[in-house]
Order: sequence, then structure tokens, then C-alpha cells
Amino acid sequence: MKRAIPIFLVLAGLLVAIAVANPYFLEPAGFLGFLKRVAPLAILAAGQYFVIVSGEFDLSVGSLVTVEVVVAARLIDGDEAMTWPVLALLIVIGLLVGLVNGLVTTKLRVPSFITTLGAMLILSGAVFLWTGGAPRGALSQGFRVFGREGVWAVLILLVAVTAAVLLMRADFGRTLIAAGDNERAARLSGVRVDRVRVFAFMLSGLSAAVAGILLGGFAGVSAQVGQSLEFQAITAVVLGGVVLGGGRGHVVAAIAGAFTLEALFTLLNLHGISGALEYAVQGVIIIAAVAAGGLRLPALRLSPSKV
Amino acid sequence: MIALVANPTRAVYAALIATLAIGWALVAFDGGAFTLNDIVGIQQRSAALGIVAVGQTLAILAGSLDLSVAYLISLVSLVAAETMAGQSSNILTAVVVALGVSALVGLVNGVVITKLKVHAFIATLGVALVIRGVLDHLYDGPAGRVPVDFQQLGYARIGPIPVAAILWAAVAVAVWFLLRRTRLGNRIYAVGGDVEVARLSGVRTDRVVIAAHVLCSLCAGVAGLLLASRLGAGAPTVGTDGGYDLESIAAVVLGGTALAGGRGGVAGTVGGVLLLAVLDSIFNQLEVNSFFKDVVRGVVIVVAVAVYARRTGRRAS
Amino acid sequence: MEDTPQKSPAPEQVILRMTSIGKSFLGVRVLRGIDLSATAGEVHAVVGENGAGKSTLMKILAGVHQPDEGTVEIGGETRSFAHPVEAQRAGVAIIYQEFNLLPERTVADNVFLGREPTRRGLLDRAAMDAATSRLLDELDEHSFGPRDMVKDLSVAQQQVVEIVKALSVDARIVVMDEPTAALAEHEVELLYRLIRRLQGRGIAVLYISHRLREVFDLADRVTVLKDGAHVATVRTSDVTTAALVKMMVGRELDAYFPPRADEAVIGEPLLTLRDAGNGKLDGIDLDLRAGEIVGIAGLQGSGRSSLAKAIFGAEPFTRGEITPTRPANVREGVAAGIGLVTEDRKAEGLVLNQSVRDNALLVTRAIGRGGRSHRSTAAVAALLEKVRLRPPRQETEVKYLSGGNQQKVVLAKWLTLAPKVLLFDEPTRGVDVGAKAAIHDLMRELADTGTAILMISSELPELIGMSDRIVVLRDGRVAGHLPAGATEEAVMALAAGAAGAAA
Amino acid sequence: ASDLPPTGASAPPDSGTSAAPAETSAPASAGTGEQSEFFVQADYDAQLAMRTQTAEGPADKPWEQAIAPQMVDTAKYKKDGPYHLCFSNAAVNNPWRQVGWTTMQEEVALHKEIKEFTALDAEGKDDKQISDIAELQAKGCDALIISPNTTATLTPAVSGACPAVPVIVFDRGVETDCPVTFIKPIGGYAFGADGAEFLIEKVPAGGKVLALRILPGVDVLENRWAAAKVAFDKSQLEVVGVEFTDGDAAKTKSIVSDYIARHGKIDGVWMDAGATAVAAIEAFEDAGAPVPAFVGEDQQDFLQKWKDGNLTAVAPTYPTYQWRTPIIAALKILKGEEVPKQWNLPQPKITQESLGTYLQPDMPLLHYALCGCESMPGFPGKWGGK
Ligand SMILES: Nc1ncnc2c1ncn2[C@@H]1O[C@H](COP(=O)(O)OP(=O)(O)OP(=O)(O)O)[C@@H](O)[C@H]1O
Ligand SMILES: Nc1ncnc2c1ncn2[C@@H]1O[C@H](COP(=O)(O)OP(=O)(O)OP(=O)(O)O)[C@@H](O)[C@H]1O
Ligand SMILES: [Mg+2]
Ligand SMILES: [Mg+2]
Repeated sequence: MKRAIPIFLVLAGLLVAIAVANPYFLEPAGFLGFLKRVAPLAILAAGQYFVIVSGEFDLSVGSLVTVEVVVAARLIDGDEAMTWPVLALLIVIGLLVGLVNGLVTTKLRVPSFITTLGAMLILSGAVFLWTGGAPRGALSQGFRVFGREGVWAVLILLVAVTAAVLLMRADFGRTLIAAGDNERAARLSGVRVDRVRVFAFMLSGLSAAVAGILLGGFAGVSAQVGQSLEFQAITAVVLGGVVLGGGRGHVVAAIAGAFTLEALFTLLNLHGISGALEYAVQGVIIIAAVAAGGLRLPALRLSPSKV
Repeated sequence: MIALVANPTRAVYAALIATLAIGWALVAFDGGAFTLNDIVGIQQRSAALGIVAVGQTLAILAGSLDLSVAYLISLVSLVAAETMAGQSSNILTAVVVALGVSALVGLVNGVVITKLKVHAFIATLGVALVIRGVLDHLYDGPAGRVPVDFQQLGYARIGPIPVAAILWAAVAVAVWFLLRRTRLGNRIYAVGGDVEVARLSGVRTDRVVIAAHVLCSLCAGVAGLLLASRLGAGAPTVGTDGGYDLESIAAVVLGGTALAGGRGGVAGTVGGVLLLAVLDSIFNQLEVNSFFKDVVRGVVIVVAVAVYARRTGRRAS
Repeated sequence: MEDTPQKSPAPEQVILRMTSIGKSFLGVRVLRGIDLSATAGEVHAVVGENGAGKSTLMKILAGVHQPDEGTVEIGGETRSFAHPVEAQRAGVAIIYQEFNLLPERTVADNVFLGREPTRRGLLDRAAMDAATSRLLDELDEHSFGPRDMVKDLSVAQQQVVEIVKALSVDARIVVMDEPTAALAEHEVELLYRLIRRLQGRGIAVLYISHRLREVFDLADRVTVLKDGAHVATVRTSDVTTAALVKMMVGRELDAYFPPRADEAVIGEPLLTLRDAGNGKLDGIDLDLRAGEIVGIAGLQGSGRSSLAKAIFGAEPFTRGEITPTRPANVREGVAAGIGLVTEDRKAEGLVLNQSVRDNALLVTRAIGRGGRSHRSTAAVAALLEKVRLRPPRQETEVKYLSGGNQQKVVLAKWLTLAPKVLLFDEPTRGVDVGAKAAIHDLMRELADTGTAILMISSELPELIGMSDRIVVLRDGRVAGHLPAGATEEAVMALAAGAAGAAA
Repeated sequence: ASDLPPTGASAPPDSGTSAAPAETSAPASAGTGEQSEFFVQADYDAQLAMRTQTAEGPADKPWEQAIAPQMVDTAKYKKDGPYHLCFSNAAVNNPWRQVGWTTMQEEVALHKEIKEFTALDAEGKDDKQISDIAELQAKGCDALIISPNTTATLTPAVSGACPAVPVIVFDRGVETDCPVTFIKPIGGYAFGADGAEFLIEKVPAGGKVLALRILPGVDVLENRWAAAKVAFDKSQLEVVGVEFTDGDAAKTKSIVSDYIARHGKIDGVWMDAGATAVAAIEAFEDAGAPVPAFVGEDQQDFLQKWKDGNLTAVAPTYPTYQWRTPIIAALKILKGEEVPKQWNLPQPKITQESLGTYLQPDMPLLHYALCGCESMPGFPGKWGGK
């Protein structure tokens, strides 16, 4: 957890800067709005965290979010009665995609970068093949409540964060991180490495389903809803000090990474960094943050005990 | 080395031939025919991706990867076209400037990865964002003009063979030679195999990684020049629209190079790129929906890598 | 410590002089004020407990680490190396403690990595192959050639490649950091001969080993380090083993091995193998009984590790009768109460970035056994107390522990299982004298509480000292059984298949 | 969405979710900024004039009408049927293009004399479209229809094709006049002006207007904004912000929410494309603010919202029926009938009065009302309607 301290400092700094630039941010409605906006990315980051800490990547979440929204719109087609069955189906789709990603990665031994890159192509191709190139149908009001009403989004975020923390404290989380740290040692200690990894991918899929529900609810159907979310989620996790390659990092820090990223966008926006240069600033900050994490002062690291 | 690479390489060429045969049959069944023109089309189609993928092979072999190539290609196309400004006399300057910009970007990638110790994924993603910001800031759309002389690079043919294909072949051969016959090539394999071992053995590993990135970016730069010559202008979206970042990585891996580095080579990558291009050509012939293509591409890549994993897995056990 | 006035070597003969070397990692002092010198043709041993700083000192010499203070002089010139290649150029060759080879490359590629010969700017593979062949010949090594892939070589052959790699450098100083850890006795002999040859050529050899016998066999002088400080440099002829051990651990070790099991303690067989075999093993008959330590002897590659892994279920038996359970995979083995302390701690035993606590609880969590109480801080503290981890901090990341302490954590991991059968594969490899004794005591305690123990060790004195019974393997088969207290000669005769070996 | 350029739909590592305001650092009055380099006064004048001109051609078939046509002779292309038509499509990556592409295919089905129709999809890649155009030339097409992915960069390929085969370009143009005909609605200036003039009329003087654009650098979109800017600069309205949305609904909604929070009240919203109009409207609903005067487009979801919420709104259009015209033009050319050199199609706007005619509740929400497809045999099923 000590590794994660810098990200919380950065986040606190950004939040203060936002509050200074825009005092409305400190009002309940303003802050609620911020939380609502962060929720999908934070949930995706939590899902991505499980995969990354186990030593893998999930590049398919962006496409999966799009798939969830497009599928929901076509199946619900404005019919309120379909809301709950479709919500259940979306969760199942998320878990299923995660399951397939996980099985291909562990059983067929395809590097997850490739597995999920393939999944990204397949998912976005398949869903538009099905709808003929653009989303069809419409979401019901009941469906949209979750993303539109801030309280819901924040509530779901809270549940997700709590669940993620509890999972990482449980045997599952500890064995998952062990598998990411040293797969062989974990296996030889009786850890079902493949199974925990598959489960991690399923959690990532689940997080994409929930993020899809929130994003679809927030702004309605759109073909671009999931665009580049995978990169944002991975960036958030890495900003949180979680090491690509597995075995290191805390889930709360990964979620804080998502908050930091969103706060950064908000701040750049507030200060009117011109639309174009926004990306350049982002790129530099991401590199700088990760570099600073790697070259951190020894004092901030866990002090090794010399025995 | 040869024995090891031979497996996936042979596999990808076998797949290539099988795909050609099946494609030819399908197209014939559909009432069409594969003509010389289609073959030329395949060469044209694969040239830009091929050049980027050859460069990407270097980065991946060295245990790294480069997600910034797509934006770099756009940038280079613009820099080149603007420098040429329609004047044949500016071609040489433009090429030099464009390649200089590429090398610089590669240098930044390499230095961020090795000296700042940022994971290649994040480092090159960050550099990609920076280039994107610069592009968005400086350019509103296609800009510059490529003189007709330089357009020859993209359109001319020598006999039935497009100059672009020859350029690609030259880049591939040069990199193949570099990997097989030079110290740098040898060390790229070593660093990709195990950086720590290479370092302790006296290899200046940082330099090797930086060199691999500079070469990778130079290849992207060459691809950018080629695209500028095809388009007759520079375009700020030509790299990303082409999806050269992820597609070049997919082609490299399809060619049997291990994503973890240290294993594979250019021959496989060439096969991988050709396989993707042939698929594309067949899809075009059959007028297959582009979404269906994505599905097939995704499946092909995953299945291919699964097959390689099985083979190497059997060797190891 | 040198009492007798030393005939100081002529100045031009001092090849290496390291003075007042100090080094810290992450704010922790690992070395302070270390002096070390070596003269031409000298074998200079460096000994000390795990974590004493031996490897770190050598890595400073090799340019891997840069010292915080102190100077390194080579041939009278002060040098500072920013990169291993600079040390190499100054004539320092080193065989690292850990393997340092690329499995996917050929032997020749590995030998010349970083110093590839070129002709007209291009790689000269022919020259590389020829030079490698010559060096292999010099070493009398004909079992593999320069174009073989390193991953296809046995551990001992890989060690030979490491040695060839060091020799191929035109070195004035050769450092060997535990070169024999992976070698069998007869291979050690070969190494001895080689070192003598280097000596003859006027090369200074720095030799690190935990096996004191080798130190006395080879070294002219020995430097003792303790906790990163210089304790003494003495002539081997002036010191006894006991005195050296005392310098290393700072106290006398009275008995080397705990007493053997009482016949009465030994109980029922907890595991019986009859005619068991798999791809690497054949016709194995073996009983592991409660309270007994069975030692497994054999040469490198004789199948000892394979046997442990087969019993454990990691590379299961495919034939034969195994009672009561024949685990088909690791989880079945663990569920049946079998634990394996693997040969390679770091690669197979520990999750290095996790805490002591997480490592200790790994098995419990993996099989989901035991409730909350097993995972409580108090329960883990009790466990760490039991394995005598010092200091018993639960939150320390395991990678920061010394080798001996790491091994204790591995033990703790298995103790949570209350194992019926515990398999130890080289449990004290690279572990210092003090920790070694603690591990030996622990093994005996476990046996006394009714655990059946199988122990593999390449160090014959340890194997003989610990075992209640010895089983010797040869080529994947049981070559014979020996009672407690058998002689080293008897074991070697069986292991090597010498004529007339009694069973 | 009509001209959502390829960047919008492919997937570059795009990390922004919130807006990058062009001028927000000056909170008092953001203004409309400088006129972009894309503004061409002559074109602007011509397009604004065309809005009031009556089109020639059958009144019930706007896709066959042309405004101020300059006819060209096509006798040299005359040949006997049946015909093989070819089409190089930029992409089918957004609802506008999807509706258009469906409409075009149905148009082909209407003509028995077309024995073969070969279409290649460039997937939004310039380089692929260049190859596609080359490939199609070798297929023995009688006419080649091109919907260019970008303007400047496809010019060499189109120039290359012209000598070989009669070329018809539509939607985006190219920088050569070698095609036999270039088909397009009136254009971006007219679109932008329609919306801006509506706001100037409906919003009281001094009212605050927010301008939402997709992204910079696309000529058609730049033209829309340029025309609107001219209008706003002459008006009493205060443009409080000009923001880029990337055509992303979530980003649009966030931006609008921020503006509502910051300015308390927004009196009018101008958009350069209406695909995210509903998201923008929802931002007002969610903030509990009244929905101000709105400029959208002819997509069903917006029209529905307009009717349900009884909004003050207008919908300029970039009609999808323009996808019918190239087929008709190709056949005319092959039959030797003359066609306009520049085929300007009428570009109606939907107003409160005409809303009823265009709102089709049985069609998908993302359907474009001006498809001109209601009387085609496949309607409504082929377009996803009920
Ligand atoms: N790269 C490093 N980072 C942090 N600590 C290190 C590093 N390398 C070594 N140490 C620590 O320095 C101390 C000395 O380690 P070193 O490897 O030199 O001991 P050693 O005498 O070679 O032990 P052994 O007999 O086990 O090989 C140990 O406490 C070790 O944990
Ligand atoms: N790297 C290797 N490549 C091929 N065969 C090997 C390798 N290592 C061991 N073997 C073979 O596997 C069999 C058993 O090896 P195993 O490692 O079990 O022996 P061991 O006696 O435990 O040796 P060690 O002392 O190294 O643990 C032997 O026949 C040996 O030759
Ligand atoms: Mg050591
Ligand atoms: Mg062994």
C-alpha cells in the first residue's frame, strides 16, 4: 500500500486545483457529478487491475463496453419490460467474454495481449455485423436510470470498490497476486493458477458490463461509447503504481489512478488547455507519473529488513 | 536459431499458401478470378503495413513494443509533404527531415523506456499521445503537396512489380541482414531473451533497446513517406485510420515472433503481413462486409498464436 | 588476524586491491569498509553467511554495482566501472552465482555475447564456433558443441558453459561465485584441475563457496565477511575449519547434525511405491515411514528431483503401485498431505514480491483449507516462531530476506498443511552454516512429530549426517539402499555404478 | 453524424472524455474565435443563394432534382446495357453512412439494366481506398462511383481513374474536376447558416449560445461552423463556448453539464452535426434546466425528443437521399443523357411545421428521415424499421 501513496498525493493535489479553479466542484452536486463521471472508468480500472496483477492484459474491454450498449439497445428496443432480462443478459455476456479470454489465454497459452486484441476485433466486428453497421433500437428509461441518476452510479461504484477490496483480501486475491508474481511457485504450492486467472478475466468482463450499463445509461446509445476505454483503463491502473507484468500493486491505488486520470481531464478542461495540446499534456504526464513511480526516492519504498 | 524460428515461420507460409488456394477456389466459385492485377494489389496493399511491421519486429524482438507508430506515420506524412510543397527539388530535404523526425521519436521512445524505466506499453502510448497533440495542434486536415516525381514511389511499377513492394522488400532484407549478420542484431535477440543476462555479459542493453526503437521508428517513417506519396499530401489521420499500431503488432505475432521478445524474425513477419493482405484481397473479391473481416482477422490471429503455443509447448515438455 | 608476519608479495604481483568498499541498497548498508586483495596466481576464497555481502562485493568488482565508497585498483591503476563491459575490458571475468545464460541461443552465442568477433563489420560465427570448440576441448568437455542450444543442456553442462564464457575473456582476475553449487563431485574435480591451470597462468582467482572443504582444498588465502563487514583475511594453512566457522557465524557450532531417529519413533509407512515409474524414472520401490528421514543420493541428473516431483504430483508417476494415493497433479498431492520444498527457492518456492505472511499462507489459501483462525496474525506469528525466522516480521517482502530465511519461509508455507510427507530437494543449497543447522534441527523435529521426510542433497556429509536411511539413484532407477552412517565412498560407489557395489 | 470523419469511428488511443474548450479560459465572453482557413467567401455566397433557388426536376423526388445545373454532354460514354457499376465506398462506420448505403443498394435493385454492382469498402482508410479504386478499374466497370474518404488525399487516385472510366463522385469532393459529375447537397455553409439563423431568431438578444462541434479539420464541418460564425458575429447573441465533442455522446453530455453548471443558463445550442443532440438535451433535463432553443439534425431520436418535449428546435439536414443519385447519374451517363457537372441537391431543413411529416416512430432511433426511401420496395424492413 505504501507504493500507492504518491498517487493519492497527486490525486489530492489535482482535486484541490480543480476546486480552486471551479468552486462549484466543492458543492455536493458538483462533486456528485464528478463521481458519476469517474464511476465507469473506475470500475473498468478495478476490473483491469485483477487481470494486470495476475500478469496479463485485457485490451478487449473497450469493444466489450460498446457491445454491451449496442446489444442492450437492440434487445430492449424501448420496451421497459425487457430492462431486467437484458441487464441480466449483459452481465452474462461480460462474464462469458471474460471466460473465453481467460480460457484462450490459460489453456491455449496465447499471450493475453493477443487474445484480447483478437477479442477486440471479433467483438466489435460481430456486434456491428449483427446490427448492420450502426446501433439499432433504443434503451428503456428503466435501463438508463443507473447511469443517469448520479446516486445510482455512485452507489454502484461504492459496491464495486468494496467488492474489489474484499476480493483482494480474500484467498482469491492473495492467490491471484501470487500467480502474477511467480506462476511456477504458485502452481507448486497448489494454487489453481489457470482458474484464478480465468476468474480475473471474468471480473474484467463483468466490469465492462457494468461500465457499459453506466455509460449507456448516462448518454444513450452510441457506437463509440467504448472507444479507447481499454487504454484509459490500463493507463489508470498503471498510474496507480500497479506493475505491468503482475504481482505488485493495490486495487485501491488502481481505482485512484482512474480518479486521477479523470481529474486530470477535468483540470485540463477547466484551464482551457487547447483541445489539441490536451493530448500532449496527457502523454507527458502519464510518462512522467510512471517514471517518477519507478525512480521513486528510496525513503518512500518499503524499507528492506536486513536479517 | 533457424530450427527454432523455422517452425512458426514455416507454419505462417503454409497458412499463406493454404489461404491463397482456398481463396482462389472461393473466388472462382463466386464467379471471379485472381488476376495479375490482384497480385499487384496484394503487394501494394501490404507495402506500408509490411514496412511498419518489419520495424515493429525489431522492437518486439528486443523485448519492447511500439504503440506510437500510427501517429508517427501521420506526422511523417505531413512533415514530408509540407517540406516538399509540391517541388521536386525539395524531395531529398523532405526525406531527410522526415527520417530525422522519425529517428528522434524513436530515440525518445527508447530513452523513456531505458533511462526513465517506463514500461514500453505506457512509454510509447504516452509518446503517441504527445504526437497526437502536436498533430491536432498544428494540422486541421491534409496538408502539403507531394510532387508527381515522388508520387512514383507509390504508383510506379517496374514490370508487374510496384516500386512500393520493392521498397518493402528492401527494408525487409536490410533488417533481416541486420538481425542475422551484425552485432546489433545478435544483441537485439539477447536483450529480448533476457536483459539482465545480456547486461551482465557486457552488453550495453540500453543502447540496444534505443537502437531497436530508432530503427522501428525509421521504418514507420519510411511507411509515412510511402503513404504521403500515395496520397499526394500529408494527412493527420492516415496512420491511425490504417490502424498501423495494433495491426503491425498483430502481423509480427502472426509471423511467429514471440511477444515476449528474443524469438522470431523478419521472415515470419513478412509472411504474417502477406497473410493479412491475402485475406484482405479475398475479402475484397468476395465483397465481404468489413465487420465480418474484423471477426475473421481476430480469429486468425488468435488461432495462429494458439497453434504456435502448442508447438513450442510440446518442445518444452 | 594474520599473526605471522606475511611475506608481502612483490608490488607488481598484486593484481587486485579493493579498499574500504562500502555499498548500500535502498538505504540499507550491505557492505562497509571491505578490503580485499589478490596476487597473481593466487586462489583467494571469500566466505561468510548468507547475505554477508560476498556476491555484492564481487558484483562491484565486475561493474554490476557501483560502490558508494572505496576504490578498486587493478594492476595498480584505480578503476571505476559504470557497466560490466568496462570491468570485462579491464580483465575481470566472473561466473555469477545465478545462471547467466540465454536458453534460446547457442553455446557459442552465449560465450561471446557482448564480445562478438566481427569480420568486415559482420558477425564472424565461424570464429566464435572455433574458439568455443577450443575452449571446450581444453576443459575435456565433449558432450556438447558450440552450436547446441543452451536450453537443451543439463544443469552441469550449463555450468561448464558459464566457465567457458569466463575463460574466453582474456582475464587477469576470474571470480567464481559458488561455481560448484550445481556440480556433482566428479565435476568438482574437473573444476579443481581447471583452477590449478588458471593459477599456473598467473591469473588471480576469487572463489566463493559455502563448502569449506573446497576452500581448504583450493585457496591460498581466505577472507571472511560477516554482515557486510570485513572480519579477517587469513592463510588457509593457518586456520582450522572450526576456527573459520567461528569467524563466519560468530559462535562455535557444537554438533553439526541433530541426533538420528530412535527405532521406536519410526512408524507405519505413510507412502509406499512399488515399481513406480514415468518418463524419467523406472522401477522405483520406496517406503516413507512416519518419523524417518530418508536420504536420496545420486549424481546430477540421476533423477532425484524427478522422484520428488513425481511423488508430489508435479510430474506424476504414470505406472506402478503407489499407496495410499497417487497424486495426478500438485493439488492432489497437497490434498494428500504431501509438501515439496523445491530445489530452486526463488523460481519455484516463493512469490518474492509478496510479504512473509502471504508466502507463509500461500498453501493454506491455495487449497482453501482452515478457517479464519489459520490466517490470523497470531497464528502466522506462531508459525514463524516455529521455523525460527529472525526477525519474525510478517510484512517484510520475501525478496529482502537472506537465503536461509527465505528457506524458512518456504518451510513455514508447508507446515500450515500439517504435512504427512515432506520432500526436501537440496534444502540447504546456498544456505549459510548457521541457517543450515536451524533447518536440520527443524527437519528432525518434524520427523519426531511423525512426518515422513525425504531429503535430497548433493552434499554427501549432510546427506549422511541427516539420514536414517539412504537410497541411491542412478539413471532414474534405485541403485541400492544404505543404512544410516554409510560412508561417502559407499554412496559414491553406488551412485557412479562402480563395479562390485553392494546393494 | 453525417460527415463524421473516419477518425471518429476507428479506434486510436483516444484518452479524452471531457471537452477541450477552445476559449473557455476567458469566462466573460468566449466569442467565436477567428475565421478558419477553410472559409471561402465565394462558396459561402453561392451556397446561401442556393437555399432560395428552386431546384429543377421532379418535385416528389428531391434526389433527382438539381439546383442551378450546368449540364455536361455525356454522349461519349454512351453504351448499351446491361451495365456493370462499381462503387468505392469510404466506410460504413456510422448510422448516416449505413442508412445511405442501404438506400444505394435498394436503388441498384430498382434497375434491371444493372447486371452487376461491385462495391468495396475502404474501412475509413485512405490507402485502402486508393488500392480499391485501382482494383475496381481493372474489373471492367462501366462506371465508377466514389465516395471519397478524404478530399485532398484521394485526388491522385480519382485523377488516375478518370481517363479509364466515367467517374461519379458524391458526398465529399475531390480537388479535380475530372469526374463527370460531383453530387452533393447544397453544402456545409447552408447547413451551418440554417441553424445559426434559427437561434438568432428565437433567442432574445444577449442570450448565451453554446456551439458544439465534432472535431476540427474536416472541410464540410468547418464550413458549417464558418457560416454559423458569420451569423453569430453579426448577431446580438453571446457565444459562450465552442467545444469539440468527438461525436461522443458521453463527452457531449459532460461538456453541456459543465456549461450549465458554470453559466447557470444557456439559451441556445448550435451543433455542427446532430447525432449527439439528444445527449446534449438530456444534460439540460438531468440538470433540471429548461431545454433551450436547439439545432439538431434529421435523426429520429432527435425528432422524437423534439416532439415529446415540445422543443423550440430546427433540424438542418445533409440528406441521405444523396446516395440514390449516383446510381441514377451513372445510368444517365451510360445512356448518353446529360447530367449536371456539379449536381446540387436540395437540402431542406425540418421545422416545427414539417416535423410531423418527417417523424417516423416505427423507424430506428438512429435512422435519418431524409433517406428518400419510403417508397422503395424494401422499406421499412431493410432500414431496420417495423
Ligand atoms: N539488488 C539488491 N537490492 C537490494 N538488496 C540487495 C541487492 N542485492 C543484494 N542485496 C542484499 O544485500 C545483502 C548481501 O547480499 P549478497 O548477495 O551479497 O550476499 P551473499 O554473501 O552473496 O549471500 P549468499 O551466500 O546467500 O549468496 C543481502 O541482505 C541482500 O538481500
Ligand atoms: N536440462 C535438461 N535437459 C534435458 N534433460 C535433462 C535436463 N535436466 C535433467 N535432465 C534429465 O532428466 C532426468 C532427471 O533429472 P533430474 O533433474 O530429476 O535429476 P537430479 O538428480 O534431480 O538432478 P539435480 O541434481 O539437477 O536435481 C535425467 O535423465 C537428466 O538427464
Ligand atoms: Mg551470493
Ligand atoms: Mg535435482
